[in-house]
Amino acid sequence: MVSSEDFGQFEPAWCPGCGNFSILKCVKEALAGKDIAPHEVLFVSGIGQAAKAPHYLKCNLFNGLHGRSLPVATGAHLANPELRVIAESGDGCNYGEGGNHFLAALRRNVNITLLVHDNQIYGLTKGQASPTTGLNHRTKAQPGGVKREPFHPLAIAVAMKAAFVARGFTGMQEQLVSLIQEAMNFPGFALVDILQPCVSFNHVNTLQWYKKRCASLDDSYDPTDWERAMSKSMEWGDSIPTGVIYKNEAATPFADHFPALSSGPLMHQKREMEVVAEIMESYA
Amino acid sequence: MVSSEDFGQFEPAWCPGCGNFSILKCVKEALAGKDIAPHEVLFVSGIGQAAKAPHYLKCNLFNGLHGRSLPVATGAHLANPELRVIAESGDGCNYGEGGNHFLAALRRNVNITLLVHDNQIYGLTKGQASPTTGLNHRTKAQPGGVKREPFHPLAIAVAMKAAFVARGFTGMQEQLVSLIQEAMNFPGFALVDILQPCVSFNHVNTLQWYKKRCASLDDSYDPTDWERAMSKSMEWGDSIPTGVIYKNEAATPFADHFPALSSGPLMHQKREMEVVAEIMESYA
Amino acid sequence: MGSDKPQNRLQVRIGGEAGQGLETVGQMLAKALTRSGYGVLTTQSAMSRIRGGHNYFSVYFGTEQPLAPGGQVDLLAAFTQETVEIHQDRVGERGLVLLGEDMDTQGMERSLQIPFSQLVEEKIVYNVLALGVLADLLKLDTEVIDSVVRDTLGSRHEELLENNLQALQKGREWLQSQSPDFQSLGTSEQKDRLTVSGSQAVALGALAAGVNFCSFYPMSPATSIAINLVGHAESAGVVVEQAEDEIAAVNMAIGATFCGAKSLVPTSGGGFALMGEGVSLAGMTETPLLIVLAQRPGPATGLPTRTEQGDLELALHSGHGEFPRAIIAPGNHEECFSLSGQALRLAERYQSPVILLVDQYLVDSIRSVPRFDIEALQDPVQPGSTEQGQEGYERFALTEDGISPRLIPGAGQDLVVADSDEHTPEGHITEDRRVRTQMVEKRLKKMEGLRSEVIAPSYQGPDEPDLLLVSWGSSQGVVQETAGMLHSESRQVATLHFSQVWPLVPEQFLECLQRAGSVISVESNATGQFAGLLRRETGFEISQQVLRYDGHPLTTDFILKKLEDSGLA
Amino acid sequence: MGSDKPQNRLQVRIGGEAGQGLETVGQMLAKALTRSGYGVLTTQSAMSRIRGGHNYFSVYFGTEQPLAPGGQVDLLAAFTQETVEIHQDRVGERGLVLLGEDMDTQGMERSLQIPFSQLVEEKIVYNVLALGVLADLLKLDTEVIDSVVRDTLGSRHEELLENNLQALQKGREWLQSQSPDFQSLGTSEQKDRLTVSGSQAVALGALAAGVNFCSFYPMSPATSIAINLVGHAESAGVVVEQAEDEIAAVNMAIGATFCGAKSLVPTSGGGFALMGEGVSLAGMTETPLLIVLAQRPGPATGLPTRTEQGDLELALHSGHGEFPRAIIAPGNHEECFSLSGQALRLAERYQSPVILLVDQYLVDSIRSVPRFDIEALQDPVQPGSTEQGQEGYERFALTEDGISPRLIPGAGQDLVVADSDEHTPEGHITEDRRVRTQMVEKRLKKMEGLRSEVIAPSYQGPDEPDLLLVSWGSSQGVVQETAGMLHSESRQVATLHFSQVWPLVPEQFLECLQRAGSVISVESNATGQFAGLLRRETGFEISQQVLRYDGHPLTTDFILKKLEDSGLA
Ligand SMILES: Cc1ncc(C[n+]2csc(CCOP(=O)(O)OP(=O)(O)O)c2C)c(N)n1
Ligand SMILES: Cc1ncc(C[n+]2csc(CCOP(=O)(O)OP(=O)(O)O)c2C)c(N)n1
Ligand code: SF4
Ligand code: SF4
Ligand SMILES: [Mg+2]
Ligand SMILES: [Mg+2]
Repeated sequence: MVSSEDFGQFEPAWCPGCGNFSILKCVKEALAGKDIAPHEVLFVSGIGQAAKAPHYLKCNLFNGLHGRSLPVATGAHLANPELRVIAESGDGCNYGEGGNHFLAALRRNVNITLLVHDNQIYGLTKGQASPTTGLNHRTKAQPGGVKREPFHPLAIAVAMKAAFVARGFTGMQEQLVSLIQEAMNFPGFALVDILQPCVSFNHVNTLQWYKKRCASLDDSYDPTDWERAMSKSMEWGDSIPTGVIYKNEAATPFADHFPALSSGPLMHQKREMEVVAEIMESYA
Repeated sequence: MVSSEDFGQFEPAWCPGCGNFSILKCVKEALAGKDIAPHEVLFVSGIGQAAKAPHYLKCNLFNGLHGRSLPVATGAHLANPELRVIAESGDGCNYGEGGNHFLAALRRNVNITLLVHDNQIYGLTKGQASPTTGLNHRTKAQPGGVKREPFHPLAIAVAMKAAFVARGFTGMQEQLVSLIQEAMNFPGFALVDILQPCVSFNHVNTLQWYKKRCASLDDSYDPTDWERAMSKSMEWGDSIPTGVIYKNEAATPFADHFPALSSGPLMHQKREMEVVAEIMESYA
Repeated sequence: MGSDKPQNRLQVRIGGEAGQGLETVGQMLAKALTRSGYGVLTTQSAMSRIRGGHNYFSVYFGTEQPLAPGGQVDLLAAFTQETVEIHQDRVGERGLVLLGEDMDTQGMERSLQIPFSQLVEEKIVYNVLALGVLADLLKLDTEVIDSVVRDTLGSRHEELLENNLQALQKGREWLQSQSPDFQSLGTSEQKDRLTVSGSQAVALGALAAGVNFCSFYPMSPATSIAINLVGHAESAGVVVEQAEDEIAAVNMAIGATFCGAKSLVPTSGGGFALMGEGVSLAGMTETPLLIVLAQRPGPATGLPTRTEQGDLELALHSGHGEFPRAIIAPGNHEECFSLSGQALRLAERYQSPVILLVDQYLVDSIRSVPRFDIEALQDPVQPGSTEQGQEGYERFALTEDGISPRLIPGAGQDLVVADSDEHTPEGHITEDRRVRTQMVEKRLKKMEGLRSEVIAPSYQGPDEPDLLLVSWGSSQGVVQETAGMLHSESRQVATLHFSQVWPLVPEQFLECLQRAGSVISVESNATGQFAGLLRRETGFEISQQVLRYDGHPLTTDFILKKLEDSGLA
Repeated sequence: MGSDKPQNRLQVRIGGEAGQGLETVGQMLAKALTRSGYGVLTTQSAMSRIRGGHNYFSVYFGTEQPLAPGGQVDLLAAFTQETVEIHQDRVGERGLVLLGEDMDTQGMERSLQIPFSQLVEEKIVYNVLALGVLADLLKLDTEVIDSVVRDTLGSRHEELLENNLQALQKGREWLQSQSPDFQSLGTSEQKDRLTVSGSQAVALGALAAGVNFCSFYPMSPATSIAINLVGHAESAGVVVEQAEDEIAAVNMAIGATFCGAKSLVPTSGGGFALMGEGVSLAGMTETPLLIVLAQRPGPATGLPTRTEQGDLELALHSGHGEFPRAIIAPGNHEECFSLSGQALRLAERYQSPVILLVDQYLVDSIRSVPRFDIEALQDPVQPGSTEQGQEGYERFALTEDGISPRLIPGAGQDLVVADSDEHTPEGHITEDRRVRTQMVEKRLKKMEGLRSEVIAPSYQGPDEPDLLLVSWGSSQGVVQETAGMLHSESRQVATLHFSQVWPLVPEQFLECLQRAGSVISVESNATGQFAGLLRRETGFEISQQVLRYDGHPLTTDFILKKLEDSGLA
């Protein structure tokens, strides 16, 4: 049995009180709860405070470039679909610099899990607006307030009929653990957008602010009803729904489409010299 | 009075029978119909067959990089909001390479018009799948068929509550002319996705294929009803709706938020030497 | 008029609009000529459009292998009037122009008008009909040309094949009824050869070296490499994925390689410009990365379907910060095959980015080459054993040669940690200045190994020549041919060719430069990028340069003319 | 222990965790010292985190302006025990350590323990209390330090200001009760100066030159330049937009400039690596483009908050294809101001990309400088008259100097057409090889103009020195100070500094290199990029190099030690 402790103890370079600590804890619990050992999982992250998270976890890790965790994760998965791949990064990383990859990942339906630490701000670079920063929110870089409509990651994911779309909140940890587990269980691209207070730079969307608003979807909610999910995904105001917003069980995981992968990870495959010879013959 | 002829006659490098010819014609008519002279408009395009279109039009033109028409158009507009800016490019350009800019433009609500020649294929590079290529559509680059869910530009635009979202079709030219005009009239970011047969590389979505399916939205359709528009934007099958899918009249055009632009185009603004002196004093 | 050319060579040019099937005819002709024992080299001039405009495809062949595009045209098959106008002057005295019956011969005496519409019904087979005419003019064996058509079209519809074979036959028969005055070449007996394009050779070389992952975003002239791989994806066990953009392409390949794939990313200048941050990432995380950079003329979109060697400096310096890399620039089709494998091996061995620098001319041209010796290929480099299972695995362990043991995550119990930030040997973020210094030095130390494995430039000619021509990459052949033409008793001419352009090891060639009377470099760019690099690395200044930058491949004619113009030849 | 330093200088170091307000104290102290007539130079060492870790801020000042970071520390204000541990050894014999009452003096005799919690209630003002202590130790005028605190915090809450002023007062009073044994400097009378950071100077210079558009994506250490501009956006009439990514940032600026804005794009290495295609686009469309590239150590994410000069080669070669550019690398804060304007002018005049190459050390360090002479500034370069109204306007007209008349779309009746493909003079796509050749040559011809306006390198010292130190960009000051220390009767030392690194005009400096006994280059990178460039352009080889690549700025100590180690000093 794997336990949370198996993922080690590190000293995160986060601010005291940061929501990232809760996510780290929940990730460990989710993995332990699913009995996944450190070497069975690969974390891929970008750059930002969120993207440091896997450094504080015993695991395989590729901590790449800002905005590029999804393509790396996709490549990793397509090289070895047997390895569990979790992409973990911030809102800026995934929805800002990496926006095009987010769209592509939704379309590809790669069987990986995406955990977005959504603090609605660029934390590591000291507090500029991220795509999810609210309208009129003032920052040093946007002293007159943000004048772009916030990006609604869940709405986009649902509009694209993504496989699994959920929202978690660092203040609702039990739910968060199970959302991460459900996401990992789901065969296809699974997004968990996690509301995470940034105590240093987001003084609007504080822990209290989220606590007042976040409410678990109740059992009557049917996440397979697309139209319903579409509206739900846009709810952002006095009440913010958490839980599984949408599931599309019909979607086929992407790796299944590659004949080359039917015989397992690429690293174990031999060079096909007969095929090379055959191709050469076709040029004769 | 401006007439279509004022936009000149050129020899397009397109294949005979290509839907691009119709779009070119409709664009000319739309401009002439609105009495816009060549020098009053700036076209910005990317790279692809579609992106060549403005070369066949007397106009101001910046024909930039593949995928990057929107940021150039945004910059142009923010330098001179008085100039009418039309971005014109292909599906690959806007939704593929330029996907992140598409998202950003929707969020910014810059007052420009985006005409997407959507032939559901990469034409200029000889027929690879574009983001809008249908599931299982076979191409040279996807000999086993495309295995990614097609991108639904209208759905994404509606999900983001874009200002103006419409679909045109080269086989419905009268409507197309008026859609382009409406888009230009609308104060905010206006998307017209134009279904356009590619006779050389898309043998699935042919003129006939579109003709059989495309149907104008009728007068009873209310494009300001978001939920309705959301469903409508996903309709793609035996019937494909054309017309204005969604309008969001509440959205404020982006340039209005910049105090610097209240006194007109940047090119006419003087360097503020007193302000420079003042800032310098603050360092003393 | 092109310059004189060897007696034992002929050039066929097929010109017309995009979409008229010129390329198909040219390719089949090239294959038929190769099978008939000739040495063949083709070039194509295509506009950036799908239909219309003016394109042409040239098949240059001889009893010996031509190494460079030809000058004078011997047979011009003109599918449009424009073709006649543009190429008429290039047709030699003994040459012949084939054109449609309905076209204007413009007073040319040596022309043949083919009555296409009387011979066949469908326009779509006009091109193959013309192929029949050409084949017969060139005295190709019926069986050979038939077999080529069969092999090329056989995989498509039966009916289509039949129609084409008939058109071929009609063309042949019609020609026989004409008894034109045209002198073909004597027979040639070269055996056991392939007819391959540069991109086919690159793709095959990559497969033979173990490539099993390819992520790409379409861009001329690189797309064909991906298309070649995807065509064999199933049988050869390759994952080929079209990415959403070039940034995704390079990052996907890095992710795949990190997890044990052998990856290749084909692109062209604009796409490569977008990959710079990814190249730097590969440098920092020490992930093998093989990029095939197929150059076309820039800047920006430039001339999408034409050729240039204008991205050498970008290849050398792309990516921010400092890290080792190698740049290999095959000089011909055999090297496209063998060096794409070498490039992959270097990437894997030194865990670094390696760029295979080709260009439109090289990847699109077709050539007859001896069968590749695939038996002799080395085994793919394998990452370290993956079963250590010990706590202390360090992905970035400090070693003598800078190369750390590379394990694959998921292959065993060891945890593999890689970071784009500066990192400790274990792969975790650090800002420690001592560790930083060690890591910079460790990474750069790999340059030593790369240097020790450099492909030495090849020198041909007398030891102390009056004139030394320096070339790199795809201009190998044309420079060798030019040197051959310039060389005489009274004027000793040699060539120095680089098929690897980074790193450079001056000891391998500096003396050659110093011993020559005068040194002239030949490049397909406007600023003499390689000459600049040579000077940076050796101090040796090549002040005389032949530079071409109009988008067309270097030819012997072009080089000779430039040399003459500047009083050098 | 740091090396000896001039008697007339002192160094204060404030160390602790991120989030303890060290930077604020340091900045206020710097300003107060400048106002008191001293010359000041600050450096900061910050980790890539928001709270915790170990950061420090050093304020080096003297009766004359220090040009380089200091070595030995005279006053250490330690906010954490770690600070004491790390910096204890750097404190000079006559130096003093300030620390909290609850901290361990670790046996240091020359230390002062401040009873923070007894003096004030809120932790948040501890830093300003320490500032009070420091100010009094340094014998700063009460009014001066008060005014600085007022000016700095005045724009925020009244109450906050009051609390801070009280804390300041408490600190001062407490110190007066201690009568510590510390020797401050004599007075200095430098007048009329500013206290600016490099990024403030760049931003102000840009505004003064007419910049009115800035698109950026946040990235350390470049963000501060955008933040400086956005702070004045309303009053100065600047459009500042945070883009969705760096590719958007560069393309937006190109679009804005095309429509008549004067644009600036600040970024760092990784972001710049993503902009290469855009740089090439500016080259091809001949759109002015000013990028401020603030370097930090790479590759990849590297050391985000530290310094390096590792992106010179990337700046030189970014973007595919060939086109002209200029690269300006200010040597100090005055040049940050004046040369950002010069960079914009070159971009506008030559309608080309220009890169202003700075680094974390330069942009983040604060310095006292004479007031900028804004009266003397040139008028901004204006595009051509925009009222020609004639049919035949050619955006890319072929001209003598390669510079075509540039009109702005929408400014008049003329149609302005620009294309990223190769184009005719009117701006439309062409594949004509003659036009292509002309256009390549036209673009490259602009290099001549750029060469004619190059900022000549500055030479200081005797004509035929025994030793010549070569530097570029931000290392100007440290190399000058080092030369000063090495220079003696028996050893003549000179410096050659480049504030523009491309193009290079060898006639301006080659002789200097040749006349010197030995030549040593000093760079903040691991491969000696500038020395390589010099060799490429002149053939001159600088074989002795002092290179620093641990992320920290060059210091005289570092250079002297390296020279000693290699027997050169
Ligand atoms: C190409 C590139 N651009 C910009 C940066 C600078 N950068 C680092 S982290 C970051 C923002 C991080 O925001 P987010 O992803 O939301 O993470 P957070 O710090 O808030 O957890 C940025 C812009 C970078 N490292 N690379
Ligand atoms: C950075 C970059 N990548 C790739 C290309 C090659 N390219 C040119 S056009 C094109 C696709 C065009 O497709 P689309 O935008 O749908 O236009 P269409 O030709 O179908 O009208 C591509 C991939 C390029 N020019 N630049
Ligand atoms: S800056 Fe915000 S997100 Fe980053 S560690 Fe601090 S609190 Fe967390
Ligand atoms: S390839 Fe397709 S889109 Fe391009 S011109 Fe031809 S028909 Fe039109
Ligand atoms: Mg964030
Ligand atoms: Mg298309």
